[in-house]
Amino acid sequence: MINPINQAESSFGKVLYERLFKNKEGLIAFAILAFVILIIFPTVLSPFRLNLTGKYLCYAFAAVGLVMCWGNAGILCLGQGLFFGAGGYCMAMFLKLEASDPESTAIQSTPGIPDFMDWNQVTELPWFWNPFKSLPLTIALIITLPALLAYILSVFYFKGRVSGVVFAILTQSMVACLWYFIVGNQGYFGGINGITDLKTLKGWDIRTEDAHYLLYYLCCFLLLFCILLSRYILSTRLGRVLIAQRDKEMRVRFSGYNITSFRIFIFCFAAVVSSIGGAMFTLQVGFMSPNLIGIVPSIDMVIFTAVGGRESLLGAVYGALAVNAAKTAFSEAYAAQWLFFYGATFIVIVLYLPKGLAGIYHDHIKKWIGKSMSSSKNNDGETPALVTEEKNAE
Amino acid sequence: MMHKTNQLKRKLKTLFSVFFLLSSSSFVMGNEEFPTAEVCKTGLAVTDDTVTVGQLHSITGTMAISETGSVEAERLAIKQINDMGGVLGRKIEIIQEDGASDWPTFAEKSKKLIIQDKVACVFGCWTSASRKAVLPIFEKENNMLYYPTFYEGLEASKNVVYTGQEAVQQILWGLDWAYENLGARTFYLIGSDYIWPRTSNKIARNHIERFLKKKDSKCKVVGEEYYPLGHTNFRSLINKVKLKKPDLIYSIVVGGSNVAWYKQLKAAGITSNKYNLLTISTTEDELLGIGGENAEGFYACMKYFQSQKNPNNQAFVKAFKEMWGEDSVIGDVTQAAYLGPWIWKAAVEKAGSFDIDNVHAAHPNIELPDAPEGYVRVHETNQHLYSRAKIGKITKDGQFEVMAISDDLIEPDPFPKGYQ
Amino acid sequence: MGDYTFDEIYAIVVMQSFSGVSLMCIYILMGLGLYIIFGQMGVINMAHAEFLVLGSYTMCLFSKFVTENMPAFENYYVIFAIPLSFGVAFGVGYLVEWFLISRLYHRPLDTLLATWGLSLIMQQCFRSFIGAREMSADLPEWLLGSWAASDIIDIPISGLVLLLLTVFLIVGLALFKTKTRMGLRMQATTQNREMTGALGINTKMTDRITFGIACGISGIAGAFFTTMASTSPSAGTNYIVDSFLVLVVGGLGSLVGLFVSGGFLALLSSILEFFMTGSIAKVWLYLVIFVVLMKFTRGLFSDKVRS
Amino acid sequence: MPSNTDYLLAIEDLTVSFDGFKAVDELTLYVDKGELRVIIGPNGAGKTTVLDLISGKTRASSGSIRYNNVELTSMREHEIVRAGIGRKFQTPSIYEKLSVYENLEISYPWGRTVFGSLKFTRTKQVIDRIQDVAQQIFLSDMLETQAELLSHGQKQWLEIGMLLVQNPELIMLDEPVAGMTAKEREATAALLEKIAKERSIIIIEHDMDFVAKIADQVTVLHLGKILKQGSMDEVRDDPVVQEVYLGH
Repeated sequence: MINPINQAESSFGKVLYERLFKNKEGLIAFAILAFVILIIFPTVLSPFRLNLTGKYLCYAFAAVGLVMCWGNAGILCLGQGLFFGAGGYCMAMFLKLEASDPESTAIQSTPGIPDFMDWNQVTELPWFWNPFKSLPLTIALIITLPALLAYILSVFYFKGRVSGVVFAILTQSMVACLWYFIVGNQGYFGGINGITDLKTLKGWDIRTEDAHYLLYYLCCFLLLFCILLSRYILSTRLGRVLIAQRDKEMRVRFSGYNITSFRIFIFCFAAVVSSIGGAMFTLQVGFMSPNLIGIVPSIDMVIFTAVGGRESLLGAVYGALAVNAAKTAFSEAYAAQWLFFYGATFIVIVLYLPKGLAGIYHDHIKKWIGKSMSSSKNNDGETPALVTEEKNAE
Repeated sequence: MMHKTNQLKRKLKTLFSVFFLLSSSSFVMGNEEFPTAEVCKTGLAVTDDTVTVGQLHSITGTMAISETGSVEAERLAIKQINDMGGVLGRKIEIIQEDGASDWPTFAEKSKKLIIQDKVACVFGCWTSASRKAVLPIFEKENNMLYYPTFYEGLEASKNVVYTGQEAVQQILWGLDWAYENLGARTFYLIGSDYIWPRTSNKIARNHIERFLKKKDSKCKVVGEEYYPLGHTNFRSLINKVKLKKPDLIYSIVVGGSNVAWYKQLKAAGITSNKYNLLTISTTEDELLGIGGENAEGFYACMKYFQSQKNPNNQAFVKAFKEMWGEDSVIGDVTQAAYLGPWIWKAAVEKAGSFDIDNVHAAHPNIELPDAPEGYVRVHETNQHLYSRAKIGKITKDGQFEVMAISDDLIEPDPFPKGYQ
Repeated sequence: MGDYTFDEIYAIVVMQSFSGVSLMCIYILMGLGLYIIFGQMGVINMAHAEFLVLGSYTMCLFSKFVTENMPAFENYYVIFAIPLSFGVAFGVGYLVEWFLISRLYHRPLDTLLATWGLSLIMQQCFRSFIGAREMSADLPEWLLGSWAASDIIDIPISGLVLLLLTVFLIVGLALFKTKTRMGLRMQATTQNREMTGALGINTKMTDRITFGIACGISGIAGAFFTTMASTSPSAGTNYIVDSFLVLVVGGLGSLVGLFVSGGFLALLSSILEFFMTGSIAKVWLYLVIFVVLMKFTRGLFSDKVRS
Repeated sequence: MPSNTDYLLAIEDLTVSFDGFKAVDELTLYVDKGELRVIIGPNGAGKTTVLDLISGKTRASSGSIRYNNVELTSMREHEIVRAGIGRKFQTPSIYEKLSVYENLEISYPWGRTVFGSLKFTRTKQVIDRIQDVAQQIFLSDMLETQAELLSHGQKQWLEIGMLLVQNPELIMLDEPVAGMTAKEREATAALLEKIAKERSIIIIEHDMDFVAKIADQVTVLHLGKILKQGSMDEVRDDPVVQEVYLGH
């Protein structure tokens, strides 16, 4: 624990260090995660598996967002796929426009528009596709669109003090609504098929092995950045207020805080983080489909978070990696048993491991490490799991 | 079954070479006639005695209902091929992956099959969306997909063999038949909301408004509606249909929605003695869930019905039931899936090679004279099949009574001029 | 609508109204089980839709059993299938409460996740033990057709039966709650758990039975849904969002609200679906619901409780 | 529109009903600047509801509550707090996962907006203020202790301390000495007397000895109405009050 009395005088660098990592343990945990995803995975895994891992890491963005809004602020969002999809679709729309230049679409009755529009008798590019002609605008939209959506969808409900179960259900309906919207507007968004056959980003072929490596690293760095940003937010007063309002809503209100705006802020923040994940997903997988914004994938994102430990940012990454790796491994061998196992995971986590992997680390591994090293360090920092490398290495 | 004498010869040869190998205890491995180095130059999973192929369908999730039949048919065909000695003297081994009704999973698994397992080809996919998701991978990694489902067309990849009908093959002749035999002049087009029903209805609308209208100016489309997959409440739609009183309800409702659709039609008094309904999406598989009594007397346009009376079909149905149980039914797509391995086998043998480019080059004009549905032939350029369309009338026991068969083989035309 | 005669428009209005009423009944039946569970324990059962499907399967399997073994009863088995579906769903619900839900009171969000896990397991059970393909119950002919009130007007018989069933269930539930000992215990537990426990009522048993009854009612609803829609392992996904929305729009824990919201949603979707195509109607339906809930954040009817 | 008054808090004709049941019925009550007012009454008298109404937790059906002549009934909780009213709950309501220091810091009346709280830093001023308050509430040695480890009485103090950090002009305490030892009660009484010098206090309390020790004015509520108002002795001697409340 930092001595608050001395903190006021400490240097900027030290303050930043303490805010981001809290203590040495936090720094080590973060360094281990960075080492695992930046060094170990690329050296150990085949390009195909690495690309898969990159895909899993995209889900980790959504899981990090959920750690912020569910784990720390108590707002369970069963519709995180909405924001993941928003980012993914923005990126996909940009890439699709680039892939639909008049030469490669010469076979269509209207060359120069995406193929699915042509199949649906759309004869010119709809106006809302225009921003996606520019990469900077697209990136800006990846950040702002989900924030705006999250704001609109939450402001009235949070003002009306809708929370808990009801809000969770509403977010679920929202994601269903977006799904129907995309499916019903096949000519504008590609319908059930999604936006497929994406090829290049500013002329750079994203399907090659080299591109996959580069995108993987980009994804990792962005993820680590998002984690640090989230850490920073949690370390400020805002973070403490979020936790406080999760546990004692009324007390915080009577300390003069307008909880509504705090909730909206963190909900939007989580939305933006998820959206970045969605955009990275499109880049690495090469297409975007409404299947990723359905009810089921949204709940999957919650389970990644729950497995990792709902309050632990690093746990979220391990959770996303562990669950997805298990899913891939299981479904390659025992597809049917997988669902039993997966369903049971939900129940076991909730009943016996509400803190997930991070909880296992805290309650068991840390004690064991402490014993074996017999160090007298003061370890009360919130530090996520370091335990799952074996599970994730394939 | 097919090319039996050839197969027998080859089988004997294989047997002979095995004996030879064993007796001479030489270290020269492999297939003398088709050495591995010859038949596989691109590093596919081909050994001296085996060749590995991939199978990629949904075993879990919502699409498992539909795709199970295809999985079973492909397995049956592969088993039969193996019983006859395999392909180029090699037994076919299957790596099966589950697409889990999820398109990104399809993409992931197809990558795994192609890049990691290096399969010689893949039998799989069912929905358009899953095909679209894997297509870029097949094209980039250059592998071959045998795709069984009737679909919307607008595609002719050199890496896909389409063993089902594309939209034009299934629609035009059926509409003409309804025009002639059911006196259909007004049409109500209904579909599930995704690309196949929408494209099919677009073609149907064009055909009605441009071609049928020339024959009789009364021909017109009185309504066109789409409902999301899985939708179960069609009451409002049914009332709209009643208001318009079309001569023909043209239905492309798929999956679980089908059941609700037919049951509610019946409950609302829309039965075959008052209305005509022609579907291109309801097969024997779906009727299992719908119950024949709910759709009795309606028509379907397909290229295959389980009740077809030719001996090839009867043998096929018998073999299928022996392998997968007396209760199993065979729909149009199931039969098309069954053709996949046979076409691949024929192409590989014609090319004398498993390499994708050679197989691709061998595809045009491959014939299966004794397929269950009747004679089929691969198109000269676009890797679709020439086939005959058939009209079936739904019977109470969930089967079809074949009413008409097109005289000519219908040419597959995935980019139909005048229908886009 | 200029092309139509007055009779036709009249007929359509009648039929469309009846469709609306049927839909309302469906919404109410979907929400009823959820409502009871939420009212009693404050948790949302995400596996709710699977209990509906469980009822459907009971009906299908029973129908198969009857047609194979006792063809004489073919026309009447439906009457026995309903209590049977109730029984099966009640039993499963009872066990689920015992082993799962009872450990999770005061953690409503966690219950959401745990019951979602349960729903995955139940789905896979259907798939593994009954089969991935769709099933259909052989319904007696009298339940299938329609009653032709005039040349154009056809009133579905299944719709009439649905209406009767809904009324019967609601009245039954109301009587049960107010007239039986068990019902009074349920109410008492809902209102003051500690006090009721102190009075010597076994609140745990009450919870278990309440949960079982809620699941049983869902089972009956599900059994009836086979007459109108499909039964497959993942059929529940078609119900899930709608049944939650019925509950939320009505205001959690209010039976009147459940009626009102069932009616509201049915009216809205009947109108929307009549004038636009299905997918877009669905989008608009949800959007309208969101806007309504933005105004009435506690639902249309909510119990005003002293905080 | 009621006329302006010199009172710090002026409650006039306040009514709230839950499904027809009037929990507070036409209540009129004035609190002076610097006054320490105790509200007593049997269970269900509407005491906590009055606090809920003042602090904005419950919305009034009719009537007005004015604080420094500002109408409170249409304001939201955090606005009322920012206007200068602090409130302590019946059961101690603190953040158990945070340390005593952090508990007090959250109440510090700076940076209570989203971006303000992002920028909030521990300046010397903040630290001094918190140490000062910790001293007053007898917890200056326990600043680093996690709040859930405190005794029940200490938790009550901590919550009072959280109010003090806010520096409100009016403090409302709901049963501040419940669950305290006799020694702690004495300390609390001393604390409250000290606090009362600078601000007004409304206290709800059951413990009559404690009330007698601290109260200037006592208001007795019964069925949502004021039964009696006056000094502790006057109230104690009133036969009606004895009948409904003390006599039991």
